[in-house]
Amino acid sequence: MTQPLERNGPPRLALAHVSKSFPGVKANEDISLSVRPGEIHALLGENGAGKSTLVKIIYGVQQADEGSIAWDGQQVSIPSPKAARRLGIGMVFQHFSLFDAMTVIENIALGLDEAVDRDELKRRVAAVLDSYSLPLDPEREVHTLSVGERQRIEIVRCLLQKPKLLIMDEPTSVLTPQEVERLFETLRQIAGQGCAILYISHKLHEIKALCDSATILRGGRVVATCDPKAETTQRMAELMIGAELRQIEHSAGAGAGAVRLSVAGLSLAGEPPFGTDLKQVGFEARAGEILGIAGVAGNGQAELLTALSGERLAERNDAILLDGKPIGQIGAGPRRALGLACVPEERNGHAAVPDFSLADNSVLTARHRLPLAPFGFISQSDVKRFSDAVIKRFDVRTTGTSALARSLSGGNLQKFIMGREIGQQPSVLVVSQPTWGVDAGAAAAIRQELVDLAAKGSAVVVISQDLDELLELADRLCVINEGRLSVPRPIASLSIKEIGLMMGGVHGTAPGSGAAAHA
Amino acid sequence: MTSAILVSILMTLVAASTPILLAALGELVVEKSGVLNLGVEGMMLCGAVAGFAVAFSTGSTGLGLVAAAIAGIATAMVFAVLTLSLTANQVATGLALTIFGVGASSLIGAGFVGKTITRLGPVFPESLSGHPWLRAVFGHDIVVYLSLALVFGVGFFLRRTRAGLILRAVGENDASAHAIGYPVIAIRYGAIAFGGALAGLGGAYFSLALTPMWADRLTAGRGWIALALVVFAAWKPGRLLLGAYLFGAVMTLELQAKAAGVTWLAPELLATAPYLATIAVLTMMSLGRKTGRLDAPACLGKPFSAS
Amino acid sequence: MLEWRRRREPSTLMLGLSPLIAIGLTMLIGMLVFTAMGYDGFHAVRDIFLTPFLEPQRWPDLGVKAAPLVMIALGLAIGFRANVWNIGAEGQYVMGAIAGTGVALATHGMSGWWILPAMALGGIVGGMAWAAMPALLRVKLQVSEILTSLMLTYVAVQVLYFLVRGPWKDPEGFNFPQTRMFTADQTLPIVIPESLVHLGIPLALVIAVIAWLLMEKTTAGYAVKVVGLAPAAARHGGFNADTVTWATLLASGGLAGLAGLFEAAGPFGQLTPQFPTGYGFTAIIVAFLGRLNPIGIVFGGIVLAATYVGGEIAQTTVRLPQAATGMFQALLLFMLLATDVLVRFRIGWRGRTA
Amino acid sequence: QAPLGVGFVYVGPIGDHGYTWTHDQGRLALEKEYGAKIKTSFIENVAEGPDAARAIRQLAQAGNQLIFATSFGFMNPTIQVAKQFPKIKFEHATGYQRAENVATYNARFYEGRAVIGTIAGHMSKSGQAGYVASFPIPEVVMGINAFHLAARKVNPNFKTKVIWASTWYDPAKEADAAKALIDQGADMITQHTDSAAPLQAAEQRGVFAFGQASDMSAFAPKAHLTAIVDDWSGYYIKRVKEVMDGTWKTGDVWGGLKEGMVRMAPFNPAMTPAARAAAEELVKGITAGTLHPFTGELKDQKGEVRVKAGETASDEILSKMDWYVDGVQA
Ligand SMILES: Nc1ncnc2c1ncn2[C@@H]1O[C@H](COP(=O)(O)OP(=O)(O)OP(=O)(O)O)[C@@H](O)[C@H]1O
Ligand SMILES: Nc1ncnc2c1ncn2[C@@H]1O[C@H](COP(=O)(O)OP(=O)(O)OP(=O)(O)O)[C@@H](O)[C@H]1O
Ligand SMILES: [Mg+2]
Ligand SMILES: [Mg+2]
Repeated sequence: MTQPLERNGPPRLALAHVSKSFPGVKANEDISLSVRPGEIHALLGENGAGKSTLVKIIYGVQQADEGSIAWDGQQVSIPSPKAARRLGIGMVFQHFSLFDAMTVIENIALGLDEAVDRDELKRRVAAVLDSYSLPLDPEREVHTLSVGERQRIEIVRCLLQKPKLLIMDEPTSVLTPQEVERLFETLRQIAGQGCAILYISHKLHEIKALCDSATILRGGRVVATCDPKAETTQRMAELMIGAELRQIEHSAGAGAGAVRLSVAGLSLAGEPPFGTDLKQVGFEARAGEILGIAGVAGNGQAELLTALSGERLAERNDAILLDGKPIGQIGAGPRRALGLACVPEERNGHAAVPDFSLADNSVLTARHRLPLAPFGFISQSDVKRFSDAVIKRFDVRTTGTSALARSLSGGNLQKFIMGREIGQQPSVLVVSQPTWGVDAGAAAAIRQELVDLAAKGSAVVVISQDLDELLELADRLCVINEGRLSVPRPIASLSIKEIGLMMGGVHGTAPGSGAAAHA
Repeated sequence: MTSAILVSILMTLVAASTPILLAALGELVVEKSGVLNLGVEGMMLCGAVAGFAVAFSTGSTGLGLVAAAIAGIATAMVFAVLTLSLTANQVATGLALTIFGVGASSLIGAGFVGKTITRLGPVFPESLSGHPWLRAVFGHDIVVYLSLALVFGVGFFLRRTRAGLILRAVGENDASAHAIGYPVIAIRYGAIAFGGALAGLGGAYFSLALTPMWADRLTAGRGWIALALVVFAAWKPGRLLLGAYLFGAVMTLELQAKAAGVTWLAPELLATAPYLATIAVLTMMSLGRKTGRLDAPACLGKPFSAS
Repeated sequence: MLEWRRRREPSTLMLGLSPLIAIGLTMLIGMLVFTAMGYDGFHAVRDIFLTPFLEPQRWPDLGVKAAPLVMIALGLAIGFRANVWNIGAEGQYVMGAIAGTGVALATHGMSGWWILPAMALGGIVGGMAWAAMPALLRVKLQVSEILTSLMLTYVAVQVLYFLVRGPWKDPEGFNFPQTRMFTADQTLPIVIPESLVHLGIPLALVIAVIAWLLMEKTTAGYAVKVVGLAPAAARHGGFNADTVTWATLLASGGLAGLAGLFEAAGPFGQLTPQFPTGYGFTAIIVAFLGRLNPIGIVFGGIVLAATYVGGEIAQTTVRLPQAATGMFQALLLFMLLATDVLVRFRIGWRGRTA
Repeated sequence: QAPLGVGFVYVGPIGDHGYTWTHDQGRLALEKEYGAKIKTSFIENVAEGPDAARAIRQLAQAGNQLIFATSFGFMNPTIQVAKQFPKIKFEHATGYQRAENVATYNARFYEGRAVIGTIAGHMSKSGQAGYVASFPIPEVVMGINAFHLAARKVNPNFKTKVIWASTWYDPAKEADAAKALIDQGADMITQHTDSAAPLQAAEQRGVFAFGQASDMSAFAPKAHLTAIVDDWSGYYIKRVKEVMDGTWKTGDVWGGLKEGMVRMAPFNPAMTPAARAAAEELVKGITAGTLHPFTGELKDQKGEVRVKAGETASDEILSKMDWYVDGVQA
């Protein structure tokens, strides 16, 4: 890349010794870093490492307990997002701040600090869209837009303020490869005009492709700074985790057995207004194997999971066969009783009830297959016994079975949920994003359990956006794209490049990606 | 029927609609900000009694109207503190507010029973409203014109102004509005205060204009009609105007029909008409609704806490 | 500065303590307000909150008043837990009484033990039918049950007026708008001889226990809670939100209807235009007073009944106007809703916390 | 000696300025009359039904010797509680069930209705009166017929239009009902609902009207021709005295103009001399017992003779009345 890095003069932003604590957590501790005009600076770190906290401090959402911030060489205090925006800081949050029922232009107006005449605003938005060649219809209502288009609204909001520093918190986790490519072009163009960019992502190959420098956080502290273009992704991952990555043990002899789950011609309309239609999806999962389903978020994964779990019914009963038995039109409960367990990606509110205890959350999905509620009466003792066993076996860090699900960290709740399903010995387990937001140690443990479950003769289907995870786990792999599923192929016969092509777009061409990190 | 009678029916209709229109308009703004305040009836009663008390004591209906608005705001603030600052359930708090309003207004009003004041009169001089049809235009009191102006004002505010946009945004997605930096709670306090003021005025319309006196439960359930009207109007001020006048027409014409000697339907069954009509309209609106999306503000009735 | 801090988990201590705090605060504020208004605030509060409990001859009154409130509130609370806001229980209460009275009038002149159960069944079906309309409209068309159930209340009351003034008017009743008095076979038996304690009172307690078992011990209660707390998780767990909406509305309608019939066949002994006394609305307060918990609701019903009974005592002793009783009830609910915050938040000092 | 406890159970709030208010005026008259010799207490806004039983019992248990239950719907509860307290005297207004210790009393409001009907017949130019009525119970039907018969005596073509408001109390609706009646040609408004709203509507529209239960001229000084005033004080004072003397007996008193339980409010000077004279003559006649508003021959609207020529309607016919005389539009 050829951004004109201004090596002389003060940095655009310089943090010195910034610390921030929450009750029981030191989110940031003694962090110093600087970003120069035109520089794209990566912020790396595991979940909970403190990245979001740090950028929220910069954007004035939160206040540092200690430390100082210098802006273009001047000491500043940033008491509010408004103050940050006045300085010229723009931020695109991990979660969009958009209003679905309103138009694009209204959403943009809401993102501005001052009132701008409607026609004037339209002109300015058109100018920005034009100069960055971003396609976006200002009069559309947001709920009709794709995720990438929504993100563009956020970016336009920032660009209208002519920012000198743009912060992006995990901007690509929800984008298609094409959208990622388009975003990178835009970011490079912005940086080319002298804007500094702070870029947070877990996707190391993206960082290699985009960023000029990187600061790596672990446990709230800076553990390294590096030039991502000069480092391998493996090395960066190990810096993040602070340890070597554990290797999954595949037990010998696990191989494809009888077909346990068979899906054919499964079509399902996406749920309005944001859903993707499933189109003639078909695959088989066999005893003893792990089938991976790759794909970029929003390509029908959620629909596929709800169709398999029975939350939504198929049009034909024989669209889904479990051990040869048609189940396409029976509900979630009976399916589980027959041995089909599913874990959706959203833990809080979908896989688990945040305001229920862990014991109560066991009842949610385990009551069909285990005798937890004979004749409709919940047996508290059996439920507690089962939940205790899950907590013990999966090393769930919690105060006990009566702890509320919402009080657990993401990783621990995920371990509990996985344990709840695996503990039922399902004949088929379908799991979406099994290690999403989970730290490396726990992720390895979960993956090991999946491998063991398959080894015992269950069929496991893993839906994931994390290619590295799939490469490590799956025996066969297929790709979901715009609601269509490709034909599964043995993992050994696939290269990353091929998978990327199958996903319908180039997914990073960084050198050495064959040796992708196991993070 | 002579034009004089037609105009007189029209005047009755407008007068009967005005308090409902005012209260509903206030509630519309409240709901647009994402808050469901079921305490309209209670706020109306407090407005009615305060308006009467002040008008009686000072002899000025104008001051009475101001006092009613203030009383409405004060009552609404009880609701606001509970639901916004203490994140209490909005449905329960609203119901409690109505019970409170009934009790409080009765206690305050005890000393004013049996007293009367000069009715709120027409704004324009007799000369302008001499002819029946001129009277239909110029013969109303200030609150009628105010309510019409407010309908357009609120419509303009919500559609055309930045503050209105922000208010709608808060009702649509409070978390996003908070993230962008809008003071969700403060904005909702404002909306609830406005709703209280209009409910208070609506209540005072009873005690100052329609039936210039104080008696317990003077508003006789009109607050609930106002609530239904907001849904009927799909949260649009223009349709609210239409709905309020339609409702006023149903109420007035029911009585006109009885006076004209329509007696074939039991009065009790005729009295169910407004309520069944409301249900029918709600149902038809749902039938006519485009796929999936409700017209209601997305955050309506949901508690919000910034932490 | 003081600030609210969200607790990681709701405080079970505060769950039990906050209603007591609320009652205490209500008494305190009530005392101050009524003293300021020129009444004997201390005695007013004593008569409203304590005297009904201290005088044994008031206890049956408490039971008679609390029973319908508790019964209706039990049904409502189950619905509220599933996010079903049936605020038209008054209409279902009236409809239940109407349907049960229909059975009574149809069996006029007959005798047999089966008549009262048939009337009770009529009451349940009547209440359910009235709740079925909001249920249907909400499930099929997403029409808010808040407004439909409320509107139907007015309709039910008018239907009552129509019937007692028209077709059901007592032929021997001097043309007054009321039905015949129910016969002995049509009247709720008195369980404690020489008292007002009718069968409905112990039955309300039994229903409370059943409701508690249902909510806490069965998958049905689990379904209600999970649908209310996390609809997506409910779907994932194989629970159908529409079924729960139907079930809770029918249950609350049926219980309100049964309460209506019990009131008609018990203390009233007939239907009159004065039958609707607002129990359906007051029960909403009772439901929240009991924190939506069936056992809590029993206590909530008794406390509220006490405010009525005590309110009347205070009228005669310190001339506290009846409107003040309503104020007290509202104040109590306000305090309860306000102290609920203590369950979810705790008070802390703003500043560093490391 | 301890003061005599006298309790009252009211159906409405004493602030209704209507029916309950008039009873409370009676209670206040008692206090004025007997001072420290008695102690009154009351419970207001008591719903008819089980709540009433509780309120009455509470007054009984509180040591009251004489208890007035002032609404029809208190009948069964009064009888029920009276059984438990045989020593206490009960008085039930407007009912028909009595016991050893339960007396009934009522006022012949229809006599007042006849007076205002006479006035309306004289004063109306359009020959039409509007009647804002609550519910078709005998009491109300009786009033409508008495009013209409009296007006017809003056103007044989007189029309009385009734709107059933289906409520005792909804001021805005009552006012709108009055306006609708005026729109339809009525220039006399009378009412059997509780608020002063119809009078205010009449005042606003420049027609005449009559007050209900109490003198309501303050609400409508121009429109208010007179009012049928309920005056319970005489009866209450008498009955309390009887309890004090130990001479109280059960019985049924149905008093009217003669007994002073019904009075006419001062006549508005706007009344024509003819109207005034006719009204005064009627009052005199009724008081003297020479005139009865329901004197035959009376036919209902189907033409059936209900009261034969020369006879007067018996109290039983009156208290069960559910038919309208010819010319009433109800
Ligand atoms: N408002 C808060 N209150 C308490 N703890 C918090 C709060 N916000 C963050 N934390 C804690 O601070 C730590 C750092 O969180 P932060 O969100 O900055 O991590 P992150 O690096 O952005 O993680 P992720 O990759 O998941 O986005 C975590 O342990 C988190 O639980
Ligand atoms: N707002 C908050 N208030 C109090 N504690 C919080 C808050 N947010 C997070 N925490 C706590 O901080 C810790 C980390 O939370 P977080 O959800 O970020 O976990 P995480 O870093 O994703 O963990 P894991 O690595 O297990 O996925 C947890 O114990 C959580 O309960
Ligand atoms: Mg995390
Ligand atoms: Mg983060």
